[in-house]
Amino acid sequence: MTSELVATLLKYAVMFGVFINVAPIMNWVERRACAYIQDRPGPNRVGPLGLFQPLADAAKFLFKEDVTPAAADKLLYLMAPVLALLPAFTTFVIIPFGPDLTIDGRTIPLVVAPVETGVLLFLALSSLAVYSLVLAGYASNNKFSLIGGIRASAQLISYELALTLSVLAVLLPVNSFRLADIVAYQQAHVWNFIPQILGFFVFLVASFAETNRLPFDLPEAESELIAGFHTEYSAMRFAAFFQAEYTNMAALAALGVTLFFGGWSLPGVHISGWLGAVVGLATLVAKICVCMGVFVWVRWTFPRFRYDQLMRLGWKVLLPLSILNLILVAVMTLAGWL
Amino acid sequence: METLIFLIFAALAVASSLVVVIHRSPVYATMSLVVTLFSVAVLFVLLGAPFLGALQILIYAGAIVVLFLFVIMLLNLQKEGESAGRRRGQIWVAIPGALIFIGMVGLVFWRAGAPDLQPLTPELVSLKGLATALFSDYLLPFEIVGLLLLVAVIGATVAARRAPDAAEGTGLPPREDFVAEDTARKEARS
Amino acid sequence: MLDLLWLIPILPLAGAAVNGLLGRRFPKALVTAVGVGAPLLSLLVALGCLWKFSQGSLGSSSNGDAYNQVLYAWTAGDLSIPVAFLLDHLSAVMLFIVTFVGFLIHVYSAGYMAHEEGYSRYFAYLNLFMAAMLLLVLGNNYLVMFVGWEGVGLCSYLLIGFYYDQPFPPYAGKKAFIVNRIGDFAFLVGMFALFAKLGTLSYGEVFTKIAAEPGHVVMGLPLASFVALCFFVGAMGKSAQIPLYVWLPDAMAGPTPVSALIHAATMVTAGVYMVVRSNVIYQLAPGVSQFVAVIGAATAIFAATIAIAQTDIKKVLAYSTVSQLGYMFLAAGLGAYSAALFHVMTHAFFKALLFLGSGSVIHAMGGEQDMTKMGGLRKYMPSTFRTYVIGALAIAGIPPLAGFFSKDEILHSAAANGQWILWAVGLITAGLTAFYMFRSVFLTFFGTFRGTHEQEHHLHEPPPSMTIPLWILAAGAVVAGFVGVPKVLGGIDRFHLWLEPVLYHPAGVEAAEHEMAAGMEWLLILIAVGVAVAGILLARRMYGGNAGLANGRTWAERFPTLHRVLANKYYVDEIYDALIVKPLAGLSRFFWKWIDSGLIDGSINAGAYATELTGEFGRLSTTGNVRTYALYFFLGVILLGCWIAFG
Amino acid sequence: MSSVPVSWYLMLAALLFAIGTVGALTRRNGISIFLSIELMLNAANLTLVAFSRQLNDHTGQLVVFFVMAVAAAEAAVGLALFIAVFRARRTIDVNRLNLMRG
Repeated sequence: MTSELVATLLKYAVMFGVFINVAPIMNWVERRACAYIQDRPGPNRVGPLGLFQPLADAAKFLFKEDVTPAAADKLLYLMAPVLALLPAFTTFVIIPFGPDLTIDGRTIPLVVAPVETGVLLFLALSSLAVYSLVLAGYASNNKFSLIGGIRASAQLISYELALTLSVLAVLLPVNSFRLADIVAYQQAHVWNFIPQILGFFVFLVASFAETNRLPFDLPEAESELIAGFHTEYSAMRFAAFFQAEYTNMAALAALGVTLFFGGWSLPGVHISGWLGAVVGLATLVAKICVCMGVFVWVRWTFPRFRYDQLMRLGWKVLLPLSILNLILVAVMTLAGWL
Repeated sequence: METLIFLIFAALAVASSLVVVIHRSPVYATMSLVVTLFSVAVLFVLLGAPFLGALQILIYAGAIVVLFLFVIMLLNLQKEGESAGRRRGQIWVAIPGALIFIGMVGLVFWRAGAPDLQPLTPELVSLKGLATALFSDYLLPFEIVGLLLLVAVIGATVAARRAPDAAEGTGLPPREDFVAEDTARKEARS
Repeated sequence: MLDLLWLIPILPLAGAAVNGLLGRRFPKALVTAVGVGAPLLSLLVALGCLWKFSQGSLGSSSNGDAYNQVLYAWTAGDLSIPVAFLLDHLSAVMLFIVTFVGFLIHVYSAGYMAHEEGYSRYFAYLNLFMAAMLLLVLGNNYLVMFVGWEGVGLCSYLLIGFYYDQPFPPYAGKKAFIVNRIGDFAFLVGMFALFAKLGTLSYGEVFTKIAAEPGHVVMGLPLASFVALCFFVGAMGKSAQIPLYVWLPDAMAGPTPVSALIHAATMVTAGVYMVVRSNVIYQLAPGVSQFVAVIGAATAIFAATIAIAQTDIKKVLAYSTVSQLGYMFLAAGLGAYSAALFHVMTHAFFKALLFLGSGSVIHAMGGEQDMTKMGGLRKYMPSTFRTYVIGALAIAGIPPLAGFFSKDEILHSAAANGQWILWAVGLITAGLTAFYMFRSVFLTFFGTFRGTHEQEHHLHEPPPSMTIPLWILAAGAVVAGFVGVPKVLGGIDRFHLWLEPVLYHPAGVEAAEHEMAAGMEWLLILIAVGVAVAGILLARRMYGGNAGLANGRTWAERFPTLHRVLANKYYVDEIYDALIVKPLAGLSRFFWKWIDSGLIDGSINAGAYATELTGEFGRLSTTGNVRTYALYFFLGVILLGCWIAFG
Repeated sequence: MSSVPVSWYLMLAALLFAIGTVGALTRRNGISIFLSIELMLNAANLTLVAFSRQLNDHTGQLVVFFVMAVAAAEAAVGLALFIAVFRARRTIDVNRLNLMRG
């Protein structure tokens, strides 16, 4: 009992370490990549290549004045950033990051929470993320924030459907909700993005929308809404939203990588024991990094959608496509082609 | 351990549900409902229904309640004002009624004693059993529920459509008429 | 090959889905490709299956090699319904008719409907219709048949009301649907009875069980009789028999190819198919069979007499269809199931031909359907004329065309059974058929043109996509009869042998086929042909020549009452209106004026004062606020709970 | 491992149900009434799951599944109705929606 608890805490610590560092690193990557795409230098003063820029930003956030608007709904205003961080730092508990480890004859699966409802838990927890945006928008008592919050809720609900359905399609041939089983399946067969390319694209587009990234960043479209739901937030609270956004991105990237690109596994590589765990974790992180790179690349390449276009895309294109994908996969599974 | 978890989340559920009912602001009420739903989801897991727990959060907390919040913001609902005097009576009947109800149920359980829970069997927890039952014995209800959802989607779309008078041929009376009819009736009565 | 059987109904269904959902955005050529291609593929698959099937079973006398394909069992709780297809000797014949004639009509439609609005909608309906009919034919139990049965009902409603922007077609569509519902209801009741007593709806099991367990009784009737009666009422609706035939003439409001499809090849024959399919049940219910025969004969002659006085070319064909269907039921009622189905097949050819021919005429006339405004079309539309005459000769029963053989077999079976009255009725009907068909031929194609100058200028032969189906069907109308040449004419009645495996012969009752003397048989054939020829000659005498129409009018004036009665279709619609609709409305009015306004309202008004007084008090509890009521409800629940828990 | 008696769950459900009922009967804001009804549904779900555990039978869980689906449908339609009512009358205070009061 106790040793299990310790193992779980250790595993959580590992994953936490990975995911908490995403935000500062990605911040730097994003700004440099954006600068590169826009043909300008970008932050390059603090440290070599501007590598210490995130640290400087963090320091700045720490020392800035924390403003709470006078007309804000205080309690909800304080709660919103916390609610943003909560799902962000819980969803990754179901992501497996290596082969089973055997210590003292005891098998330890390298997942923080090896529960049967795996993916469902991820979806359930990530669906709670919307509350932070809505509440932030509402509590700020600012019309731009409110509009941002309303947009966020509508957008997240709409794209969650397509996302969930594309994830479901992956589960069909595997016959399990556990991500570890999905990884094992991909090890035994082929990475899922090959047979389920349609589902992968639906997942990709929906995850852009779920993370409120360009081209779907309507809840915080600066040309229309200043900064959307977090207009009134400053200092550490703003940093919390920032952190949550990048952590969510990383978590979705981890899910995507696990569902479609073999997770921690590499084709043809079967290493077990501690070395396997390390290689697995490294592989997973590497894959996540590539995925995040795509996020950044897309963000600085595509223009923003109009709100009605966004809704139309979600309901009239992605949802039917994901249903089609589900049916196709179901038929293929029944026919034994998968 | 289990008892402790139960007690914590039961208390949380009761407290947050009280907030749902008592708090004047719809947003706070809604947020407390999320807490209640979450606690109940934990209890589901405790009872050996992890799938339902996840669904509870995914569907209820993740979608239905967000819909509530969305509508609250869309309509920009404020706190309820002072309630009109003659409606007070309702409260003074409802609360004792509820207390009697709880007393009654409590008395029944007190009399019946408290048998321990059945031990958790793997069959009960397994998703496969649930799914098999759902898609064989309960296939017809399942399909009917699917149909119901479809009907609800269509109904909601039609009902929430902006300005019925702009959409010709819906068979709905134009809004002005509706209001005018109402006023006319009130005048006729007074 | 046979395991592709399921494709046959699915292909048109897919065509319907594609055209129905996306057709409006497709270019016309693509709509045509999908709409005609789906039935073509279906036809090819069907031909493949039939070829394979006949390989295995030609000449064999058992039905053991019927092919059963179980697709899927729809299960909910205890109820399990197999969705399964059956290809046996009976459904094979129907399969051929439906896919072949149906495909030709699709081709024809591509030409006929080319300039109409709603082209893709039309093809979607038409394909759906095919799919439903194929489902009906191929199903291996009554429930699947019923799904198809309802499907063709729905599609007939959609297609008859195709021109929904005009006043009459939607009305006709509704009429067809409602009248059909009456029959469908009986069909349902029959199915319920079967299921309740035998616990199954699959053909094989039903037939075995119903023969093996004669003890079941439903509402005082033996199960077989009850079911046979119910099914026949269902067939009455679908196959337009007295008294439920009224929808069919009105159904001519749809586009003409639809009339051909519904009233020739497919839908109306569903009833006959069902009776033949259920021949086991009918054999076990001789009384009902006799009833079927009488109704069939009555319908045959009744509709034939009406057809004589119609001036609308499609109405003539419609009543002729009703009359021919009567023939089929006459045969089925006499136990000559193979003759009935044989007539279904030959009728499919020549009636589709006639309808499509009339469609060509109407197309050329710019929508005009009144024969009194036509005439002399022979020289403008030679192909149409020739094929139409072939069809008319076939339906009139002139040897060696298809109609001769099938009609002769029906008359023969009547005579062989000693039912001389029915025989006479059939004979007279045959004469009348020849007469009114050639009346329409003479009025339409001979004499001088009686339409407007503009119409005359516009007259033309239709495009090849319309004439080619005509010629193919004409060929069919000529040769289709040769599969059933009776023994007395030197044939072996191949068709009868083919169907033999699906027909039931009750033990103990040895073949009811009375052998007749060859001379007697020859005599009957000669009489029948003579009557037909006489009908044609009479038509020529009355309507031939340039003054055909005027000549006919003089004849009509000679018997004014008779003509009026016939022209008004025996006033059946009016009688239904007077006997059913009006009394119903009257009864309703009585209830409204006297019972409701007088008695009920009166008593209410009397009690109103007391009520008002009570209400003044009751009002206090009735706040108009739903939550107050909910509160009462809650308190009630608590009381009830306490009573249950502690009482 | 000590386990919680089933009656505790049922008692909790009864408590939640009673609270929900009071809310549904006394709140005037349409949305709040809806929230209270969701509360009642959840209480019912809790009893169903508890009995499902006690009887070691899936049926209770299945019914909860259906309840959730129906609740989703109810919420969608109900909220749409509220939006429609709000458009027409500028309020969703149920005390002012008294068309039933002759």
